[in-house]
Amino acid sequence: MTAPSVAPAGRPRLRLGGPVGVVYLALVGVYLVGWLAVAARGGDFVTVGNTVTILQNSVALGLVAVGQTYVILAGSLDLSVAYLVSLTSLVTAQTMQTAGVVPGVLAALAVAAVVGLGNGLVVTRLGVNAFIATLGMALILRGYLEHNYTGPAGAVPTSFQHLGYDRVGPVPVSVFLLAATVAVTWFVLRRTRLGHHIYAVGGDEEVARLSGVPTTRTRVTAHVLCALCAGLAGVFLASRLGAGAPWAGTEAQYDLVSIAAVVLGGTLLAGGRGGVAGTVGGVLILATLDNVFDQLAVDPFFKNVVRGVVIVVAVALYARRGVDARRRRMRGGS
Amino acid sequence: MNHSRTPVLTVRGMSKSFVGIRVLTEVDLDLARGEVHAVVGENGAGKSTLMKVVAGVHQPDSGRLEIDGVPHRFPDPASARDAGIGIIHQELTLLPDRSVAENVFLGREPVGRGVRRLLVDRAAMVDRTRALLAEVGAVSFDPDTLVRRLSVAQQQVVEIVKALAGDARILVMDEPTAPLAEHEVGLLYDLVRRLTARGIAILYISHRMREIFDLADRVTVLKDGRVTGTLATRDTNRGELVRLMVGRELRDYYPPLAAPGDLGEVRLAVRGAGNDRLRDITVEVRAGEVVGVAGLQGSGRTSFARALFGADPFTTGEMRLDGRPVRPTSPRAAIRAGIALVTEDRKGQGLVLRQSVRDNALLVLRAAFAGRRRAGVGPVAVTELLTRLDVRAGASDREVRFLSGGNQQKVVLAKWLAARPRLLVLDEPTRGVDVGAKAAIHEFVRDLARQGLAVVMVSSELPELIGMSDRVLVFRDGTISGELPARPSEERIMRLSTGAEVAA
Amino acid sequence: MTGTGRVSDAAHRRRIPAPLAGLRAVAPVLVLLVALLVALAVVDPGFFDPERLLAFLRRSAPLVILAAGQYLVIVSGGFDLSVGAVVTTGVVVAAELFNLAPGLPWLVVVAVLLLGGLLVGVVNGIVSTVFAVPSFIATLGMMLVLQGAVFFWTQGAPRGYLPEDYRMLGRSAVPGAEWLPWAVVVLAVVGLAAVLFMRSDTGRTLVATGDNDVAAGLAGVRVARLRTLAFALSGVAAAVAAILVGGFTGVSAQAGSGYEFQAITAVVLGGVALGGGRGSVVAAMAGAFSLQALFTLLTLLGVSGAWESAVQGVIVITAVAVGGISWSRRSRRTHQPVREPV
Amino acid sequence: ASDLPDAGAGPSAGDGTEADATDSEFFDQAEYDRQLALRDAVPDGPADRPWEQALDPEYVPTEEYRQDGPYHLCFSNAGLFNPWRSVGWRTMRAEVDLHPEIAEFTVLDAQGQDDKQISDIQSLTGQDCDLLIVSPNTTATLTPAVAAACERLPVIVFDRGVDTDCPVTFISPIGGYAYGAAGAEFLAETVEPGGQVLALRISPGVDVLEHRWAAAERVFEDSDLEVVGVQFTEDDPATVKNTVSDYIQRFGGLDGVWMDAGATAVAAVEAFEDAGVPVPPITGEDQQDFLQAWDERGLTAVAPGYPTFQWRTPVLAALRVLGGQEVPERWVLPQPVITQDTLDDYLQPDMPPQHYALCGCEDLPDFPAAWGG
Ligand SMILES: Nc1ncnc2c1ncn2[C@@H]1O[C@H](COP(=O)(O)OP(=O)(O)OP(=O)(O)O)[C@@H](O)[C@H]1O
Ligand SMILES: Nc1ncnc2c1ncn2[C@@H]1O[C@H](COP(=O)(O)OP(=O)(O)OP(=O)(O)O)[C@@H](O)[C@H]1O
Ligand SMILES: [Mg+2]
Ligand SMILES: [Mg+2]
Repeated sequence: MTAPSVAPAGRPRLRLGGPVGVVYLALVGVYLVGWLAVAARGGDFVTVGNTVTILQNSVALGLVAVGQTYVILAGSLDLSVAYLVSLTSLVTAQTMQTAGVVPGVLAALAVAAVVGLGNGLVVTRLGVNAFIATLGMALILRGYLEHNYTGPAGAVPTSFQHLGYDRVGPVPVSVFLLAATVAVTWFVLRRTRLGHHIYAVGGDEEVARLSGVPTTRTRVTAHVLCALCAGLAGVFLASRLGAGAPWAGTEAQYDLVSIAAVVLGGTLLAGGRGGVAGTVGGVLILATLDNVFDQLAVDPFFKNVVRGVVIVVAVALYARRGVDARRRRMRGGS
Repeated sequence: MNHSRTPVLTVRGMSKSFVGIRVLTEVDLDLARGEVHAVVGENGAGKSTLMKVVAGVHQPDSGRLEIDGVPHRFPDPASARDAGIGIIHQELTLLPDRSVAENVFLGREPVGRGVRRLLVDRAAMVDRTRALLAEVGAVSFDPDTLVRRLSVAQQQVVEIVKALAGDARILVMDEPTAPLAEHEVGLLYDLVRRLTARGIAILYISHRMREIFDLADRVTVLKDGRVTGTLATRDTNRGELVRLMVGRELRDYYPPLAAPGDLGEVRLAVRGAGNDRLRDITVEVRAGEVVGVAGLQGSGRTSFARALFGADPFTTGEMRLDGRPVRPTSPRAAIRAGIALVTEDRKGQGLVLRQSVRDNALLVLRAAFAGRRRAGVGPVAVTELLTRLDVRAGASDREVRFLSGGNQQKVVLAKWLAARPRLLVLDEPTRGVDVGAKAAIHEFVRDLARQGLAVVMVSSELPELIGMSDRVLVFRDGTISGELPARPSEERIMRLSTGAEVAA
Repeated sequence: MTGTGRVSDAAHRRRIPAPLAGLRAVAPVLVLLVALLVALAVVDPGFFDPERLLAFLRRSAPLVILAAGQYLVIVSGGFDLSVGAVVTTGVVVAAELFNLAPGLPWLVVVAVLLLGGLLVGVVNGIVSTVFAVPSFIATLGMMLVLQGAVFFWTQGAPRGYLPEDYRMLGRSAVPGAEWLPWAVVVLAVVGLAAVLFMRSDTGRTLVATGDNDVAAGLAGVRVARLRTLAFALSGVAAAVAAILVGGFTGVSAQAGSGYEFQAITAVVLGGVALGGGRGSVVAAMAGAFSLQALFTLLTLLGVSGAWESAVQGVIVITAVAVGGISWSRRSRRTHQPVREPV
Repeated sequence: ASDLPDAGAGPSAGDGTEADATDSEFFDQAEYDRQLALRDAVPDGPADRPWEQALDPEYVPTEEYRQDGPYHLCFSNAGLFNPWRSVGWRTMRAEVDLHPEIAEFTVLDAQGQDDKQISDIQSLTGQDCDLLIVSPNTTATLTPAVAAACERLPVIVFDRGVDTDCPVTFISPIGGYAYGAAGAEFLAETVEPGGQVLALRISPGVDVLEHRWAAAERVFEDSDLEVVGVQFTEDDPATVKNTVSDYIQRFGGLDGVWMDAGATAVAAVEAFEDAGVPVPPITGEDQQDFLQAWDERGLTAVAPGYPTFQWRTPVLAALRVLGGQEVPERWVLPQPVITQDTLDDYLQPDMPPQHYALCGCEDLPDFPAAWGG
């Protein structure tokens, strides 16, 4: 059966990345505006030092958001990451205090994996929707933390703090950690079967199931990977803080902000479309904004106002496509 | 077609029930190599369920399943696929945001060797997809294309290729022609024949009788989950099949057309109207008249229906209802002007599936005619309607999604008739509806016409179109390529819609 | 074909008294609620003294009202994460108003708050419908904006006091019927209003819209408008809650923190499906009562403040899992060629 | 390159901060005694300016830091996440405005995030600050950053300390033990023996608050009062009010209420009023609404303070350091307790409810307007 031929849809990468272009345009925009604004006040924004600060401040949120990307693409989401970051920071620090660096990292990641597994199983096997499941998990972790910790605990050896404090040239080591995580994630999502299955499950779970995709395993894996990223964030914070802190993850609202960052990166909140490249853009946008406000000595409270506005406006812009999609749906057509 | 007598697939004593409801009872069926074996039955008879059991989607409660005489169990779709069973589901199973290749190989993406076995081998995926597409003679689109960019017919091709990609020796087609128009059906026929020639055995489900007789070697009839007969198509006829399906005789003819006297004033008049998908549409529809709309997939029929209904309004030209100019710019406006549209996508656009039959039937009244405006029409009237339409719903507070396709369509009709429209637009009103319900709907539509309603009916099923229409408009490339009087020949319709003939 | 009976006789069968019909929908959460109440009675026999009970009702009022509002948004297919921030803002703004214009009649302030809540809701609605921003993000943004704005305005410390007459609704009892707190009256009124609304045409079309907005739109529903209405009402509910909370305790910079998740949890406990289209408002409010009962129970049991949240987490997950209340994402895709139902 | 201090001062946070919140592993007898002793120490400094006073100070020379103005001061603030900090912050800004020789005052706000405050400190040390003031968000976790900063420029730490003595001076009031003890002792005196006392705490885990409770627990143990309950309130007035009324209903009244912070004291008072029972002796804080309630309703109360005037001191200290004048190495500020006798001295008319009376800001320009009065 023939029909008017249809042009191929360009390189898959670009396509899957959703409106990555837009995201980075927005980033550049924010950066330029920041530059002008700061320059207007006689400061200089585009210094190595400042750029480094922006990167440095993106690491923790970046790690969490990259993880969040997995679950959101898979049509889920994870509200427990904030507490998980705190928990893993503590596990890291305490294990290192007694058992040394490697066991510390491993222990943290193990704990993270278990929590992720828990989320995944509750979502898939018990059929509790991800919002409630992970919210419940968050409450449980919170209870555990508040009951067992009364402040920073554990201590990491100085050798390990280099992860948090050292620089290669001007670039903080931790930025390489983030870069590596992003690279791996990009690779997993684009090039592996798991990646394909994550997009499928997020796009339409039933279709994926009928096509022989192991939906349960895929979802669970996504949750585990998300938790592992949060775990890495915890490890990083432990090295930076020199100890674990029960509020390391919650003070920064990593749960909601990471979701915002992902969506800000052009990934569909409903899942099935988007990618990690956009997420990085989203994180950088938030970090840059923050930095600009610091430079401009803007009232910290006012930051939140602008943050909120930026997130909504940006998503509204991407949503244009969403609107078209909806119109198409209205037409029930291809 | 040639086929040896050794069955590739044997189903014995297959039973299946969902949450206590028996859906399949002791079903036996066998499928010979290179055979096209049709499975027919009313909505809800269990056809799709049987196929899903065969394809490993559902686990049977009891019963045997053999391939080449070897017993098999399929815990999941993948294992059935690996055993050489490909299926085209009744529901669409494509991801619009993924490329054709990614869809075709979803769940079995090819991987490299050694270290590279971690990676999906994109090149291989694309090449093999291209090959498969060529095999079925679809060269019009590239494996990298996003599925959402394909036409309905092209998406159907992808479905078929997807089903074949696992080197299927058994191909299950569950109502493959439902979304296709007559002209694409022809292409599907060719494909089926080519496949059987290669020895592939096909299980073919359809509500369209003629397809059964055109394609199938044998036909198995299901009624309420039981096999009521398996016959060779050459020694049976429509009447017999229908009796086996419905359990009673069913008149083999359409209700009589409108006599000249029955036609009233011009109800709908469209002149030189158009929008981004339609141009230069000029139509008149009289009260009491049923005007059929024919055309190929993508010819603009749904666009036309939606334009009349204000969903994608006309942007040019003029439109009059009972002589008064109207140009509805929203469904709401159209509804208030007395226009109703039964959409082609019943589940997606017609029903709120998790609401009760009542709430569905009352939806239009509640939405568009608040308070006083809807004096008279109300719950009572709606209940009567449902009864008149003979909706077998168990109870009117039952959720609509549990109804069979036919009953769902009747609920949609009830929803619109409750609003007392003056112009009723039907887009594929009997798509996927079984013979029994189909006949009922035809009767009912004609009744309404007799009572003075003006009806526009889009259909891809030519017999229906010819049997029901007092006049037929043929669409091509977004405009009307010709208008034919009652009882036109299929062949003329086809020629007008393909452009082989240009209206005088 | 499926089913046998005709609608006609089905119609008779349906003539079961409405309350019973309602019960069916509410059942699971009622079980939970009753269980918790029994537990409360066991742990603390005095709990069912009329005045203790009323105290409990009054205490639950804000959450129940928020849940009712949240229900409207959820059942129409959205989320409202901004209610907590609205409550905080409401409390602080009221204080600010009385600070700027000390003599202000309290009813004026109440009106201002209600209008404010309405406005916030309308903005949420428009952003998430007209601009097609997922309501999760739209209301999250609103939350950030409100939190930031209110603290920016007050520089972190609310100024001004809430006068007694304004605090009456949240704090004192109906004159003449000293046993009856105003808050309970407000709760009753809001609850009744919610039930009536959901029985109205608008209420039912709202549910239909949450089920399938495309079909609803093609049936003449003004989808955007209706969804916006839901957000608006949720905003108003939040404002009412703010009035009660502020009245009950006076000024506080974090009056509403955590309410958004509590409200959503309550609604889900009530068996309302996230994603919309199913669940009753009564059940949602019952969910809120259950949650409040759970809190009270935990305090009575002297569960360490720390473990409280953990227990809450476990209970919520189990309740939802057991209730089989699993969120099915928008059932089938609808922007695809139609195929027949399975 | 590394931003770690060469010393690589690994924080010694670990030991024992992990444990069940309810037992007072926070209790440190020596520190406890030191603080109680300090309460009676004679302050060194102008009598009417407590923020310039120091309790038995050991002065250290600062010649090495002397330089000529104008100065560029930098301040890394933990955040403004509660009224106490906002009031303090206003006071600090006002103090800065008093000194023309401070040409520039650069502030970074960490919004309560340790991670961000570390970056803030790093980027501030990168800029051309003459001196860095730090109000740490957390003791242990900020130590390395502060230590690193010390190597680049003079650092002054206040409010919460760090685990290194590299800062030129560390400024803070006497401390949590003294605060907690003050309230508890007051109850021990005023509540008749055997009385039932309810202790309301914000939340476990915040060391300052843990110290307050640890001390109070001590006092109660030695007294003949019965602590009928210890409840966490998350500093939420509604929770406080509900908890208190629950206890009133269950115990038919209470004989005393101890609170580890005063923000919600009024809610507690109202709980008694709404229940129609007399308000027992209660401890609050120097917050305006409580002082007013106390005054108007004639409560039996006491208000220990964690004075916000300490936000003035770092600025003054900074100027001294840059001026080469000696400063106390450990600058302990007095920690007044407001009692019935001193209530009138502290109670300012028409200040906002969340104003802190111990702000020592009355003499600053545009008081009270800038403080919301
Ligand atoms: N997953 C399921 N859960 C519960 N009941 C189901 C399920 N799938 C199908 N059914 C029921 O089983 C019966 C048979 O359904 P099935 O789809 O096999 O009928 P069908 O012959 O394919 O109908 P149609 O011609 O409309 O496609 C119907 O009553 C349907 O409601
Ligand atoms: N205005 C429109 N915009 C986008 N898609 C539309 C529009 N109208 C119809 N469609 C859908 O797009 C496809 C082709 O559009 P068109 O309406 O031009 O052809 P059609 O003949 O109506 O298709 P069908 O044969 O399904 O009725 C159809 O599936 C139809 O449902
Ligand atoms: Mg079927
Ligand atoms: Mg069509």
